[in-house]
Amino acid sequence: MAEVTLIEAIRQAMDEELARDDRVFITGEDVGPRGGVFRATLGLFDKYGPQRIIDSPLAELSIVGVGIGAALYGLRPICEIQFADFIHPAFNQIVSEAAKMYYRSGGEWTVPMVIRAPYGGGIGGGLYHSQSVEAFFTHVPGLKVVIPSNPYDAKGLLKSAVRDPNPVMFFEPKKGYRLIKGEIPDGEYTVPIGPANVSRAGNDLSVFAYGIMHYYTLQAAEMVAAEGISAEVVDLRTLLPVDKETIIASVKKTGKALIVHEDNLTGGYGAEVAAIIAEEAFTALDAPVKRLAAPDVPAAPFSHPMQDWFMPNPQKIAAAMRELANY
Amino acid sequence: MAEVTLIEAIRQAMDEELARDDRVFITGEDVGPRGGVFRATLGLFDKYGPQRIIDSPLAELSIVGVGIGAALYGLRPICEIQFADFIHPAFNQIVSEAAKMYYRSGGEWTVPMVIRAPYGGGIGGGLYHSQSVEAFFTHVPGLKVVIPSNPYDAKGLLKSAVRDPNPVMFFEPKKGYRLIKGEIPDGEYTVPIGPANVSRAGNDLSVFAYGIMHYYTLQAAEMVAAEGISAEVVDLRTLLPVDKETIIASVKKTGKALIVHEDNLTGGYGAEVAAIIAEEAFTALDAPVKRLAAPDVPAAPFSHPMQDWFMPNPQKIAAAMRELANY
Amino acid sequence: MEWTKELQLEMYLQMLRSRRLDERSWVLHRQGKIAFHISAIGHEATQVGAAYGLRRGHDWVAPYYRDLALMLCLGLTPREFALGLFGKSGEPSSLARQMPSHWGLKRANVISTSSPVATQVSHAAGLALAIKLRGDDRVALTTIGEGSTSQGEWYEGLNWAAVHRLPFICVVQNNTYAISVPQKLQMAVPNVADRAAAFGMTGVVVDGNDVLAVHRAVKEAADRARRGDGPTLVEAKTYRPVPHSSDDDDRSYRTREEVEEWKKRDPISLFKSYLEMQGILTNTISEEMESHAMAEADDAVKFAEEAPYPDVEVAKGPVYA
Amino acid sequence: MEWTKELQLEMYLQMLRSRRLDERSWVLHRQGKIAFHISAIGHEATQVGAAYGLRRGHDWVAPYYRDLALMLCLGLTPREFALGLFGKSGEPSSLARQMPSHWGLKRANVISTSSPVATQVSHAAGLALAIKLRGDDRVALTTIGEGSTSQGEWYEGLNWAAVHRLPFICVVQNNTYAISVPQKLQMAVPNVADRAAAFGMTGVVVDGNDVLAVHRAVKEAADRARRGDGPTLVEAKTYRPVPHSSDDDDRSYRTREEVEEWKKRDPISLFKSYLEMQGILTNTISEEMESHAMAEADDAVKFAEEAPYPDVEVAKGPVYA
Ligand SMILES: Cc1ncc(C[n+]2csc(CCOP(=O)(O)OP(=O)(O)O)c2C)c(N)n1
Ligand SMILES: Cc1ncc(C[n+]2csc(CCOP(=O)(O)OP(=O)(O)O)c2C)c(N)n1
Ligand SMILES: [Mg+2]
Ligand SMILES: [Mg+2]
Repeated sequence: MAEVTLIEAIRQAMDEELARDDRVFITGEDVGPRGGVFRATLGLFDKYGPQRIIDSPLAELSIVGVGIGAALYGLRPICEIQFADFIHPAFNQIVSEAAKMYYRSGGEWTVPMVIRAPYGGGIGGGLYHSQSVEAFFTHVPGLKVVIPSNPYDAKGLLKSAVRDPNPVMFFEPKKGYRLIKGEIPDGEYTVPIGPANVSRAGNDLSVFAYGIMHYYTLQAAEMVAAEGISAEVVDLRTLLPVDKETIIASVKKTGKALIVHEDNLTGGYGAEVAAIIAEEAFTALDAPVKRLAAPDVPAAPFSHPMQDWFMPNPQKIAAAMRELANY
Repeated sequence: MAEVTLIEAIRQAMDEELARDDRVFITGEDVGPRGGVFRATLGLFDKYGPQRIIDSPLAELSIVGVGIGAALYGLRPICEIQFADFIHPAFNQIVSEAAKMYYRSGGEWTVPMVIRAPYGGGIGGGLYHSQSVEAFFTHVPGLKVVIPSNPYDAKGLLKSAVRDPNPVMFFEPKKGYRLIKGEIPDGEYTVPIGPANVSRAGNDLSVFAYGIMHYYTLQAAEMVAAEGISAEVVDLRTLLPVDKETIIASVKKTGKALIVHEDNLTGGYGAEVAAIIAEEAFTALDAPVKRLAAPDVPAAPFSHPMQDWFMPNPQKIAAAMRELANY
Repeated sequence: MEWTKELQLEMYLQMLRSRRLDERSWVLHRQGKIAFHISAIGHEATQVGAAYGLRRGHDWVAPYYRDLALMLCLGLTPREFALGLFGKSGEPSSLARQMPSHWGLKRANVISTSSPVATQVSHAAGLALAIKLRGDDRVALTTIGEGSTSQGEWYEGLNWAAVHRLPFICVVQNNTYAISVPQKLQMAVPNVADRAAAFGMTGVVVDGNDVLAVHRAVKEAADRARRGDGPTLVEAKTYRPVPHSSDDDDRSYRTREEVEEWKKRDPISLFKSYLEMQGILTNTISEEMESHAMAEADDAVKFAEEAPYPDVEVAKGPVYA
Repeated sequence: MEWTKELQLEMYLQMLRSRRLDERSWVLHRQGKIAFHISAIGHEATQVGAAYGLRRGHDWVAPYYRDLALMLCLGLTPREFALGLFGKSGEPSSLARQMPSHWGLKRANVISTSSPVATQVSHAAGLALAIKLRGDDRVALTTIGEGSTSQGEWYEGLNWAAVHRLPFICVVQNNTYAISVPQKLQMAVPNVADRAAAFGMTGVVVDGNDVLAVHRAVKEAADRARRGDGPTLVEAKTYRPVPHSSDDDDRSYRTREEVEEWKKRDPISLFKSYLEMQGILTNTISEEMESHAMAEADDAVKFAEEAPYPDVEVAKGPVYA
């Protein structure tokens, strides 16, 4: 066991998968000698060379499109999008092509590809280096969408993603890259894509979160625990396919549900979780289904006071927990 | 008063706006001499000439990007995307640029632009000529999203959209283009962007729909009325900003909510409506919030039996109404 | 370059097979038996020439919807095509989930294609990258219409191919229209091949109605690719004498005179006269080929008409592998 | 082309103003007073030359983040820039909602810009289209880095400009790197201007460290545009002697020798020597200008440091006009 940061866990996962399977390669902007602008691929260029770690042209659409073609040929691309905010140029390739390939070809063609992108705010990135983009992809059948909240899951889920025969969107909470640390085993392990994780058991309300919001939610749960509120925390981890069973079971146990994300409220992933609960756990509900999310402004503003206003944090989450617990 | 089809209403709206305001122009693929592949712009090229009705290169990204530039200069572009399925290449310009321009410039720059696109299935278009794409845009602050269900609204809303200082996504249910007919007044009128429309009053349950699904929902409401079920039908019309008040008021009245769309279930617009109801009309609810939507396969398959399986229709809507009414 | 008599006759037959099946499809549409057809008529020389420039079954192909003749050369059977027209069970590209002419044939190394134009181009670049990374001696060929080269997707795909000197060929089938939009509203250059200069790539213009000329150009491109000398942009100048698809009416955007003028340069008639002049195609062979092509089309249509629709279960998935 | 003494001195001063303010920004970053800076150092000749090629305030501009010198020429004040660095109240481009150097200045016809590279190019084409449709005598100029020309967005924007012969200029600031990625991994052509051939557009390569050369090229492009003779692609060859931004460390991707070599061709030193040689720039003027530029930077920083942060209300919107 060793304690590592979130980004180190991600780097290790790629290193191990590159070593394990020579079909795996990485492409993206600055992933080569520079080791990525966040240093996720640091050292990999020296280790695996320019045939496996390919600095792409500055063009997200074709980073993904070329990845798809290589995947169809039998390789296992890991495509890095430098910031999730810059995934939009690649939207057509992801939604029209990668997601639909398997179904549209009657199962003849698969796209085993991972698209990694750092997302989220709190780092002073302003409107275009802070976006959460998961909700655009959790609406797309054929994609898997994974967001880890800690190093253990990050490594295990990324390794699973590389081995998955389907396109996997792997969004990494960039504010957590160095902030979030955790133990990981020395040897090989994976974490399956699919199941959510009840990361803290509780009785008074269920809180659903992912990414750094899950990290904050655990902190908030500690805060309110001191006040006698017992919050169950569920780390959604795999957003698509949705793990309905775990969500519903938790609400049936606690009777109350709060969903937390740093993406904008309207049409965010929380809406789907809320809708599932309102339909399938209705009789268990003792209170309105609550969402705590970023407000509906385009993204986190740059200037610090405004960014703070935008971002959910442990205090805000604790406040929402209290309100719901006291309903 | 004259009875016209949905597409004729749309054509009239553009014709009148072109005549009213010389800053209005249309661009898109085949909008010129061909009059559009659905004939929405028929006759406009002859009437307004190649400076106002501009056949674009086959490139959606720049249809929108050029539209934005022209709008910044003070013109009023109407950009046609030939099928909603082909809006994905333009995603970056819509989401990163058009939507965020006003906020990001501190209100200095506005993008008064309409993006029209035919959407939806039931016309044998298979996976790429049948898509519903509204949920990608109802998650984007800064955009308005409008979907008309009848000729009166289509004309009135499109005229409002052209005059709106914000970018408006105007999605047209293509299966209804010639199927849906209705009366429109002879003179000038507009329908405001924003309010939903309670198109049929009822007491037993509220059904929320838009586009051709609203047309089907009215038929389904007739079917169940004969069985003594009184359904209130709400035509959402403007999906973003959401008209929460009308939604909540209706659920408070009936105690039950069904949301219908032909887009995929998971992460569809229905999730947001359900989430609003589960949070803000919770105490009024007498039953789970139900969604009737297309299944989570990539889109409507081509072959007819499969397409029929995919699409919601009046029978399926009536069945869902009965089930909810009898809860 | 020399062509054997056999090869020339084979290519002629391929053009004929495609034409007859295509014409039959238009008839089916007029009869109301099928809902949609998009045609390769007029493009046969380009497509057959391109297919024969490859090692078929060995090289990889990312085609576009107009490629019926190309697909027949690559091994799609007329029956399989006809199943697609009717949306019937057993259709191999998509299990009838996609519209007709949305190709994909794993056994022939033809990847699955969609409707949004130009998306196949970066796929082909990715195939070519993978080929290079694996050290294989294959090439990846993609086809596209001239209008679709306006998409940024096309540009980005070709740029990758050029930067990495990939074994990649892009055959642009320039029929001068994108539905109704003429070439001059897509680009301010006379030739799509002029755009090769932007990439540092070889660009070639070829008469797309001359099957041998296209064959030579694509063969040379494939040789270049296999030698490690990088990608080629081949522009085949041709024409679509029929409407864009069965949904189109071309009278609003071009004159009948223009269409008639081009019909005089029909690629099948041209090749037929040439082969006759060379004494390669005799009346007997010609008639045999005609009846073969007709019989094949008859058989395909009959087969597909009688085939069942897919079970609704097929619609349900699986969505994930 | 002839340049008056006054004009040359004015351009020199503009370069100096930008450089001093820029250097001060790096200092602020090292002091931990600001979180982010992205620099125009090395690009001043290109940007000042380009700005002076326009009718400033009359023509329209869609810049990119590296354009500090361009923006100062167009009328952005150092105080306004500094407010952006600190994210302080009154920042005119975005009310401090955006990161520094995300330009936009309505009074100067500079449209609002974002972070995703190349999106501004089709905006500029749209401005130029609108200019043409309205019959105005303006031109639309956009700037971009060479790496960003790999985006399909760039291609599509230039294509529109070419097809419609728009009064459009694209100035590519080729500093040979996109963050760490060298030009040869972006394109297989030696010059971005070679890509003009793909559009049927005039393409010009110019020494981006020679302010007069850039001025002439952009002026000629603007004249061409105003004459109705269509768009121009101007490639200015330059270098970024500093890291990509304050977040970057350039030692992983280029040698110190390379950087030192280029520093010898610093555009300000070059122009200074030239002006001195011509007897246009005297010691007195030079020192005056230095102290002007320094004082201005001092004042801007002081002003911004003392300015308040925006009220949180500013974050809330409005989101809709
Ligand atoms: C992204 C996208 N936009 C629009 C369309 C609709 N569309 C289908 S084919 C076509 C014209 C294509 O013209 P061209 O590339 O010249 O090929 P051709 O059909 O002439 O062979 C258009 C606009 C599409 N399929 N995809
Ligand atoms: C769409 C998009 N992808 C990635 C980035 C991240 N990024 C910012 S600047 C840059 C490099 C740009 O290089 P170049 O165009 O050469 O301009 P330079 O900075 O060298 O002037 C990158 C990759 C971005 N801003 N937008
Ligand atoms: Mg064409
Ligand atoms: Mg650069």
